[in-house]
Amino acid sequence: MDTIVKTTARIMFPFILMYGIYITLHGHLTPGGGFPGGVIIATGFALLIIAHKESRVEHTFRQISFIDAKSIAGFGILLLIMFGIFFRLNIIQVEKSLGILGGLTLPSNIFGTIMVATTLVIIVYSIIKE
Amino acid sequence: MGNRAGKAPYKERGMMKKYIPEKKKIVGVLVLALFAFVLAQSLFFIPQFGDLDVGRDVSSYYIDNSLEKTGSANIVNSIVWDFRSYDTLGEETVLFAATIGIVLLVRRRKI
Amino acid sequence: MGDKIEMFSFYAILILLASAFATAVIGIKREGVAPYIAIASTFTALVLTLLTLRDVIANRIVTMQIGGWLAPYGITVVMDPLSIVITSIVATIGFFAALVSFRFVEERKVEYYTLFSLIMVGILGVLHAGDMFNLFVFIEILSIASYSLVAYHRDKISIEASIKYLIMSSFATGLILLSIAFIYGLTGTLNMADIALKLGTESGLLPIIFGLLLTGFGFKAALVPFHAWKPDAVMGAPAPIGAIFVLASLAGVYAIFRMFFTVFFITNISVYYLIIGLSVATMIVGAILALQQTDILRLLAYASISQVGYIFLAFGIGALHGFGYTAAIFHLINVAIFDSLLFFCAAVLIHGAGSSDMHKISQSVRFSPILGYSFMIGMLAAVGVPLLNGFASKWIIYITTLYVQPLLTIIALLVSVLTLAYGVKAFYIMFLTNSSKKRMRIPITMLVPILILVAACVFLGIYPQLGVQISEFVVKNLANIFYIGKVFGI
Amino acid sequence: MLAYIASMLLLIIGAYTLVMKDNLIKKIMGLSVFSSGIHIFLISLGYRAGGIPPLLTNLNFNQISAIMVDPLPQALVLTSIVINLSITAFAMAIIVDVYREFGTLNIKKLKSLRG
Repeated sequence: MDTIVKTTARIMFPFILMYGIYITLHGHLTPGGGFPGGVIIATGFALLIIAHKESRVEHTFRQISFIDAKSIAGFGILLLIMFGIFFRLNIIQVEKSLGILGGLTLPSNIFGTIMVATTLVIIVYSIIKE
Repeated sequence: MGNRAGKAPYKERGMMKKYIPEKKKIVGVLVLALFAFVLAQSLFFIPQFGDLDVGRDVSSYYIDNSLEKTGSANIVNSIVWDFRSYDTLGEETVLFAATIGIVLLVRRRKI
Repeated sequence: MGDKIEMFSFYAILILLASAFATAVIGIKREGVAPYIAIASTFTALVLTLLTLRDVIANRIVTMQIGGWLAPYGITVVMDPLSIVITSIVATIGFFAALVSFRFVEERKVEYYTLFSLIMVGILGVLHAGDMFNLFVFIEILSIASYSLVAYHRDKISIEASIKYLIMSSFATGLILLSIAFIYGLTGTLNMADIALKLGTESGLLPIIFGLLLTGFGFKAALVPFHAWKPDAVMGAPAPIGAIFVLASLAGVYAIFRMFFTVFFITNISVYYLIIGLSVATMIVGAILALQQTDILRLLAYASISQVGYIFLAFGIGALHGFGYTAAIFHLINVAIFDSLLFFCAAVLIHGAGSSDMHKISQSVRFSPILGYSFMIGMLAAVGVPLLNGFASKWIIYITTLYVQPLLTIIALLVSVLTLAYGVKAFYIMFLTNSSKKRMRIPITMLVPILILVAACVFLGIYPQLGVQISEFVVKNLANIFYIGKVFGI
Repeated sequence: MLAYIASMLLLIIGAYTLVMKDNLIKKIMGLSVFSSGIHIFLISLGYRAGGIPPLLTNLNFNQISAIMVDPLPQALVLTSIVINLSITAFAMAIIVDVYREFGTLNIKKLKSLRG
């Protein structure tokens, strides 16, 4: 890709990331949540991957093992849901109105975002690498 | 696993039948016509569009209890991540499975 | 409502899921750990399932509301006798398949065992589901994990089988989702017990919904117009996964049973005639196509299609003659045992020969006679020879069909003869005309499951009362009124 | 009613593409269209005439379930979209391999399996 695309991608990337994080953190109040946020973050990464196909992105990705990150996020979701199960089974009907924090939905949204974003980045990356 | 592709000494029945173009097309058109007929038929029986007055007490429960029981103002989000979180766990597992499948396919070239 | 019974088998799903994630995390660095994680987790799942089996025998139905949300609002997982019997079999065979895979799989272990755990998660989730959409989600897990496992070898056969299986199966799951949408439009709920309460009998949508569901689950169970994916998929996948595909078919069979008994509670006799027609086609087509195969995996795949036909024959007869349901459940147990035995024997042979073509196997490797006898016992059980388990259930099928329609008995017997024909053919080619000088020992992790399954075949053949008792226990508790009452905690 | 008819048309178009076209990419596109048809059908099942989105804000805090559209189908569709995305992604990855192994995307030319 030429310089214009590369530069634009580099400039846009933080904003896309920020927008995705915003969508995630506001998921329990406005439309959005784990999946849309994850997709938007993944879009930012996909833009970088496509723009800087061969150069330093690849180098960065080599260092982060995405499978690790994803599985850890998966563990997070699993633990949260198991936590939810145990929590509600044992101490039924605890009032957990945490106001703006959104109870279990906010952490679930964050873990979901990590899961979706890493998955999509892996998928895009591996198909582009073909 | 060796060259299992090798020669295929057996007769091409069964599977092969599906790949004769004309026959396949005819069967396909028939199946599609049946499918379209079934769908058209169903249009007469589904509830009126925009009319939710009967039997949606499950959704009403979600709408009424979302804020105080899950702390989420976005009801869809509270359904996805709290009321029906087991489904979402399954959904994330599907994503995980697809990723592992893709990794399986491309790992020859080391991602 | 009394005290709450913990549903242990549900934690089996979570443990298998956790083991899938753990395999992906740990295995990527140390590949050798992956099989041990899989074996340990499937064994834990087996133990937990047996604990629930004990509870179900005592209490008939065990339910659990996930997250503590009450029945129609949250997701319910339910274990009734039908599902726990199939779950126990699935957990057992899954553990054995993990053992057999230990020596069979030599490369890309991480992906293999991760997907293996996920496919088990899918099957167990389908068996636990008390909610239509949850059933759909777990069917998708099962499907995606199996598409990936079919592509495992990454050669021409695997890739082609995988893409064809994906296209057909995704269409089928789409139909299931469509029917779930119809159900939701009609009743406004997704919980199976709630649907059973709210779904009247009058709506003209019911035949459409049921047709779509039968098509969708028929694909999973490999009934005959929808069977084309199965031989390809089994041939593409590693041999131990063949046994898992048998279990996946049984999950489809289970889903159809569940729709029949719990959700729709069909009493219309013409539906049962439709089932009988499909089953006869399944039996005959499966057996005839199996006769033409020279590839052991394809042969066994068609054989298992034909056996699923027997299950449905007994099931369809059930509406006309009460003992048919018992025969169906009993035959389902037996099919799981002897078909997985055959697939495990095939796995040993393929492991030795590096090919699944029967002629190549006979030329390239020779095992100790134990394997030959095990294969023979599995095949004879599939044929229905006395003193083996297949005989007991097939005998009930013959008797019940004789009461209803003797023509069906003749067809069933004829298909048994065809089964004998291809069994003898496979046995003759692979063991009797074996010209190989290369002798190999059967790896111990493969031998033990095979011997246990042989013992199960012989035991259930000599002492079929046990199987009949289990099946009757299942059939007695099939009426959906218990199920609904338990789900709503009444 | 129009939404139902539109979703049915999408279903038929998707099924037609899936069954009749030979190109694998087109088949997968048909699958996506088919799924979209189901999704639109589900969403329109949850529509309430004159309903508002299922979001609690200060404006509608006192008004309850009688005026909101049904949120459950939306949640189901959200789940189903992810599942469909996974299937499509995996299918694309495997189609790349099909092309590498066979040199074609025509499903009629894939003939290593038979019998």
